[in-house]
Amino acid sequence: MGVKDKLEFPGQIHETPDGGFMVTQLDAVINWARSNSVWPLAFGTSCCAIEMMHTVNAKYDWSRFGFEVMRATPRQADLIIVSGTIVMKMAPVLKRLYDQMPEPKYVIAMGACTISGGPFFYNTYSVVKGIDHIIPVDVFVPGCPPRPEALLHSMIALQEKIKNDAYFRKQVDKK
Amino acid sequence: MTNEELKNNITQVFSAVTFDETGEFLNVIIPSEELLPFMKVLRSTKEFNFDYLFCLTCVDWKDHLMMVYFLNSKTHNHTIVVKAKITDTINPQIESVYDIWKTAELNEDEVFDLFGVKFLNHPNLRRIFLEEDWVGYPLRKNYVDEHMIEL
Amino acid sequence: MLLGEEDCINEEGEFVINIGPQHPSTHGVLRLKVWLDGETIKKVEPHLGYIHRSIEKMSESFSYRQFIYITSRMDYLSAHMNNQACALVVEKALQVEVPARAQAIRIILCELSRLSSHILWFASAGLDLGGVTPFFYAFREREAINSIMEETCGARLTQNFMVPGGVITDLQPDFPKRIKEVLKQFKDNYHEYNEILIGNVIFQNRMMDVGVLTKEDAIALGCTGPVARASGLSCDIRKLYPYDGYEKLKFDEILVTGGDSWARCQVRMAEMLQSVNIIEQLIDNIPEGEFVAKTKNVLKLPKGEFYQRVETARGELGVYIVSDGSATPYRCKYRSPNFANLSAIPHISKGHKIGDLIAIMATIDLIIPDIDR
Amino acid sequence: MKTLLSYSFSSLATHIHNWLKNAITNDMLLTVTEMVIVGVCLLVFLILLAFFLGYMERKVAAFMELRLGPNRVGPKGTLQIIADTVKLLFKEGFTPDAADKFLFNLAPGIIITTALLAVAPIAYAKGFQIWDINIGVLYISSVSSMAVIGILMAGWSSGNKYSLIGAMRSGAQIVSYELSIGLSLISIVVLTGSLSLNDIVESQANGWWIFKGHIPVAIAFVIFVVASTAEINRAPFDLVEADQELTGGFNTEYAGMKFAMFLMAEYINLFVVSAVAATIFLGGWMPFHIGGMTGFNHIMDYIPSSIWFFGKTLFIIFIIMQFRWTFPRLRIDQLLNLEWKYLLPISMVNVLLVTLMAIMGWHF
Repeated sequence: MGVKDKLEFPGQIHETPDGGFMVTQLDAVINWARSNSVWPLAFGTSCCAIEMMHTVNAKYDWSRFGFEVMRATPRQADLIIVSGTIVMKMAPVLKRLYDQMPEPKYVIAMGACTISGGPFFYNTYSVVKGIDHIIPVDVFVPGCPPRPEALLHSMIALQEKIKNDAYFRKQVDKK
Repeated sequence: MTNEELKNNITQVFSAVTFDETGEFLNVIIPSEELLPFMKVLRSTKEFNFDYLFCLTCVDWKDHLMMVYFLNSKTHNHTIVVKAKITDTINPQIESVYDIWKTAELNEDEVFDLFGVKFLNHPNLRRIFLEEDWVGYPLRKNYVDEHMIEL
Repeated sequence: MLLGEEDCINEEGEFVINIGPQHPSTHGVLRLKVWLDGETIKKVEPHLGYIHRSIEKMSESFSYRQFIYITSRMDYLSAHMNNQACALVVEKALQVEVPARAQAIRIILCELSRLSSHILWFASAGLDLGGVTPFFYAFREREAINSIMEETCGARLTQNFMVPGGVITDLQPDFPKRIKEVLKQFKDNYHEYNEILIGNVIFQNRMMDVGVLTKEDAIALGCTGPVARASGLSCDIRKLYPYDGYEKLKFDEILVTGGDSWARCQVRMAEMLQSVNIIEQLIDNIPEGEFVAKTKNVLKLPKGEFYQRVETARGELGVYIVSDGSATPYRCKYRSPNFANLSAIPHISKGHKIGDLIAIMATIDLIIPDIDR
Repeated sequence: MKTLLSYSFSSLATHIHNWLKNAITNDMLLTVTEMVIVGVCLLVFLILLAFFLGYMERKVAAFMELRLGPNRVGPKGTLQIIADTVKLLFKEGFTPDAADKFLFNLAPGIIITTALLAVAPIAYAKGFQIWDINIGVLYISSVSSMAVIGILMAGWSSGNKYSLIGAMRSGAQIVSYELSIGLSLISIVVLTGSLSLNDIVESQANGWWIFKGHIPVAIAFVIFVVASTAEINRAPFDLVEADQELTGGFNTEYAGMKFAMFLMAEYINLFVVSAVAATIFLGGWMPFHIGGMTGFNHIMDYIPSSIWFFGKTLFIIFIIMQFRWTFPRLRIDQLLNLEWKYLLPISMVNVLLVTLMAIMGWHF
């Protein structure tokens, strides 16, 4: 027959680090746990905080996805939903809250004010024009204020982002 | 008391005042030095009895600052607006009315913060909204901020 | 938050803690510096400005049609009333006659947002005291009201529905039907509010004789709204200086004389029913006609000073506009009810425990962006 | 059938013991092996139990609050707590700069150890008891009161003012409520005449104490449930944590696995107090018997004893969870007033009544 004894692999082969399979599986487990247990910090500055409270309530009920436990202290929180305008005086406080959270930590910028200053972009002397000047943001939710569905959508998007994270692989790569 | 009666009674007590009746309320304009004695009279005299200071603010007219006090009497239910003119815009000063109306404390803090008017005998004068090291007084018309984006 | 050597306990043996800016019970970013002796509060000093968004400065550069929308973001639970105040001051200056239909729509929407604001107060009061379930019960009705707001105004929270001369658009056809549904739902569920929180003996003990504000203090501190009415001070702007046709309606001003946190609860619980009462009077006889008066495209206020006050869910909101005759305000001052009510907190919380401070803050019901503006 | 009815776990234990005895000849080694086996089984059981109680709490909360609760992770959300635990396990372990490092890290261990110790003498089913100690009641009440040391340690060493306030509150609270718990336990000890949990269960073969002991025992039961809710720092007595006042109280600075240990200790404590209440007042694993009605008693005997025990325990846990989601929190002075002015005098009088009842033989 015309079949060669040994076919050459058509692509390139990169060598995986030690225990590549094990690490990937562990990553899958950890990402599953992390994405399904995102505890937000009880933090709201203005109008968007009310819509955040609506997301907690029975009609939208974010506890279904594992966001249930709202912690008042940043040490136990995984996610900070910046709901509302951040002004110059609040900016160091927000940075400090973010620093106080243990890794891994995520940020959702909720509402127009946190994205760019929103309605408070022009002629204002005290508003920070977008919180990404202060802390890194994972998901932006536009709206003034965004609907609870939008917030839920953003949190599910965050879950997807976490699921694609590679905690252990990164650790191995570092070595 | 109606505005007319108020006007008459005030002129009897205090002569160095001018009146302005164009708006909804009776406006009384007095020099800033005489504010405190005038306010004390308004508060303590029985027929005035202005016990309710419901709005305290300041207006920057570029050449002078105008303190505005909205007073109401809960017993007689009449309203008056007292305006005190501060001519010194570089280092504006005026007596605090905290001793008369306790609500003035935070309101005067606010005016100090945003207009830079210093209140004498104020119990705790501080920048209430902005950081301690903020330069300038934002609601003054000559305030410049290079970070501010004009529409 | 750290225990440094010097700021832990000062020379007088006082323990100084900061409540806020991020704290679950300050409802935002209020910061209270509290001097403690054990658990007992010796002194409270509010530190503000963590959400100072320079709304007054912004208003100076917006036209009289534009500056209304920012005020929705001030007291976002009374967005309709804030917009109404701004619309009214412009109408007063231009001497515009508002059509009767617009007035009726305004009142219905304002009372609806007052109702939903008080419902939110109920929810957060329960939450602050550690009872979580009332929060969820109250949000049923809030959610229903928000749906109506969305159907009518296009937004759930920051509606921007009032414009100088009337309202921005006409009502949707089944508005009365929807309102009646919500009111029925609220009235059916109202007794649950009493059962789950207000009637609870722990709640009553937490509230009674806590944070007593006397009538004299309420006047001196400039308190307004339910806070002042709980001290027996008659200050309902809807009764004292009626606007937008409130004079034609029959409703009671709720006055309670206790002055403590419990009295403030009672006032709010009763005001919910009054709002329902007002809406029921109007809902079947909204006059036909125009929903907005004809005004010029570019509004220019005559030179002068204008002051308009309305009763928001938290008290008297005053809008003070100084006009120099141009198309933008020369100076715009918002006399916010929360700013005045805030000054009551240091005064009435002295000598109480930390838990009481939380209860007092819950019943004063502050909206921090309205304080800072 | 007869064997099934009278089945006791002690025979199973004897089987295992004999089997091990054949394999291991050294007595010392045998004891150690048995202890290790029991310890591992108990730990696995308690971890599973904590998972279950965590899930139950979420679902009870959702049930009370007109919500669905977790339902995306696993079937009906059953894996939610496992996800939470794994997440906390892999979260950054964290010790603040201002903390006393040694005590800060020791505190969660102490709290969870006291919680685990208290599990030992509980009788789960007929003949199924890890340690049939003759002073079981005394042991449980003394061990569980040691939890306050861990809380004080955690609060003080965190270097956070909120934590310190929380810790001081817990000192006042737990020491006070200890008394009522002790007194309400004593009332049953008086009736039974034994401190052993096994004897107490056996004494309820003809009826549970809550039915046999008339009103005084019912009062003691109510006081026990209230005081033990305070003892384990659950709402409405959760002043030690007080999320809305102290942003988490003594555990404000704890993150990751150390915080998870606090959570686990909370659920184990919840289980312990409920199990003790079920054992002492509701007959433990003893089926529901009515004196004289043999047929009825016979039917009740068909239900396995472990189901009786866990059914009663879960019922009390459900009640305590309902407290948490319904009631607002008390203030610290009201909390202490409730104990020193109401619960303590009532339980003292109650003990006198029970003693009188025991002497005169008024109970069934």
